[in-house]
Amino acid sequence: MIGLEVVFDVSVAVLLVVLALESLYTPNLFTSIAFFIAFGLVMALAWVRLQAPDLALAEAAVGAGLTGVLLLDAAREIAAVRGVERTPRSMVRLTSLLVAAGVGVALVAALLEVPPRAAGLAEAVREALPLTAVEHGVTSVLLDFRALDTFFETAVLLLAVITVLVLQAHQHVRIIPWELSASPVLSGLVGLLAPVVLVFSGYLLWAGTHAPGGAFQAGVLLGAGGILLELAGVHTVSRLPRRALRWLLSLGVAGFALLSGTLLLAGRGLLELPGAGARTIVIALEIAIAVSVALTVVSLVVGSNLRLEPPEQEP
Amino acid sequence: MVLDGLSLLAVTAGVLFFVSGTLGILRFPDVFSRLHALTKADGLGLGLIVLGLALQATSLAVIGKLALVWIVAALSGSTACYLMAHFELERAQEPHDRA
Amino acid sequence: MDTFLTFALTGVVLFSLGLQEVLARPGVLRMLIAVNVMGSGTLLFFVSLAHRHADGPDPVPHALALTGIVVTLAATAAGLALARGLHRLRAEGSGGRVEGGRVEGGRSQGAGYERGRSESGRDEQGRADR
Amino acid sequence: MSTFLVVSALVLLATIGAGLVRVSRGPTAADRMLCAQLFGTTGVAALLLLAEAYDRPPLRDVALIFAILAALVLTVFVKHAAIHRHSRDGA
Repeated sequence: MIGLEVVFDVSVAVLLVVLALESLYTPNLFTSIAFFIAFGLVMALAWVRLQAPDLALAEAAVGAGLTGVLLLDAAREIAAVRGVERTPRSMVRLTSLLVAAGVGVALVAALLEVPPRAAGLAEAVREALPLTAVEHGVTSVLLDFRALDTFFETAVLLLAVITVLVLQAHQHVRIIPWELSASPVLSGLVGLLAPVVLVFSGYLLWAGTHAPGGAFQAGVLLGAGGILLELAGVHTVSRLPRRALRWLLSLGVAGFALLSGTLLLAGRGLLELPGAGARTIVIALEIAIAVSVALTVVSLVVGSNLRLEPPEQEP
Repeated sequence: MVLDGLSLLAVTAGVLFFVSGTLGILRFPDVFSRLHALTKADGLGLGLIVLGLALQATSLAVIGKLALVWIVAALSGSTACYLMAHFELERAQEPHDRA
Repeated sequence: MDTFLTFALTGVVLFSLGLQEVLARPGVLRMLIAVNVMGSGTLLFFVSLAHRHADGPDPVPHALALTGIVVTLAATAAGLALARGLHRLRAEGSGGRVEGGRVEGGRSQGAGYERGRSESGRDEQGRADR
Repeated sequence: MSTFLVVSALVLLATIGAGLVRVSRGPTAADRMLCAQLFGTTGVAALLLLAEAYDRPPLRDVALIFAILAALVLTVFVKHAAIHRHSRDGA
């Protein structure tokens, strides 16, 4: 009798592979994006099976939502949507198949070498958890043990959003109005959803101190809410003064930089949090990260479509 | 015990509605009827599953969150259905010269 | 087959599939989708390694994978913005038509999209429905 | 009880698999996108079932995010289609 768990795992795995195949090899790019969105949803289920609820939260918002939104938006503009896309030459295809198959075989060989049971760092984290400012393992890794990684992650996000905004600033083409032409039903939905999103992302931020959740999940969700508002024509982020937007986008990096500078001046190690007040510091950092992640997400999606001039009327 | 039975019944019914919704999108002939099958059946299915789970819930907070999930899903589902149907209807009324 | 092995193998398969597509495909959007699939495969492999304990998973790979998801989003957005910028530049520079048939249509962005569509007789947006 | 809930979630997973046929067959763009939306609702239900079966409350949060993001994706899709039509009509 095969266990129920195994059936579940294998179903999720098979669905993932099928969805990946479909989204990679469907000739029609639009269908491919639809499959990719479904792929993100099933990825979230895979994270659930791997007991990684933090990742499931992030994937539900990013993989299944925001990446799909970005792709749909770009596909609208770029002409290579179908037909015009060239199929690869058979030589290229053969080589790529061989390379990919070789890498795959090597990885499987490596996988077979991996011991099926390993201690990892779970024990170490659990032991050190009382020493940190928070009670949730993933959050303590992100903002305490490995805060340096998170520092640089916020810097990467800032870099990406700078890329998008700079590119947008140098476009002289007509920018298509981004919001949906006024639909009362949509505005109604946004009106109802926006407060839910706001409260819920606050809840996720708070939950991060002791349960799955945290700055990134909260920020991404808040960003999704901001995008919904922009779509309904309620301009929040795109109406922000440029200077304020810049500051808010760099709030996460600035927070980390300020903290590490202060700590270094105080004679402590880089990002070595003081025992007293560590919790306050971590929560303040989380809020800063969540705000800049949210604005980054909105800018990444809407930024490529921002209007340079005051809104022009739809034809 | 009675509660367990009711909850079992509601969840089963909900799953059946999901199955029938999927049958609908696979078998129905045009996009409007598929839209109808999908959003109505799934909306009801989710409602029944939420009801079944709420009967099992141990705290009010869990019931509240289940209700919130259901409300949000119902709102976005019906809006999605409306927007899609509107979109398809407008498209169907366009001149067909380019098709 | 436990959960670890199932998802680690899935991760390997996803990575290889994505890699093949990245190497073979000329289209930018396809390539970004493929890179995303590769990334998902990598994270799946990595996080399944964290699932090898009897008593609860290892939070360190979870934290790193969380970083990975958010950074992938940012990288995808930057890549798409670059692709769109390139597309606009080409459309402007050529006044409409670019060799290779990749970019068509002039300054009006809707045009290229539209023309691409009517040239391929595929069923995008449901032409076949009528 | 929890076995029953997991089996129910598995059935929902199977309906997602079956729905894939409609995504790939289309024929209209609405069909494809709507299936992505359908996976959202079905995923929400499956997550709620799993949250109860394995006693993992955070999965309810994941379900809520699914529901919210499904609305966003669909809205962007409709916008994309509407603008596309505007640019065609306007040209």
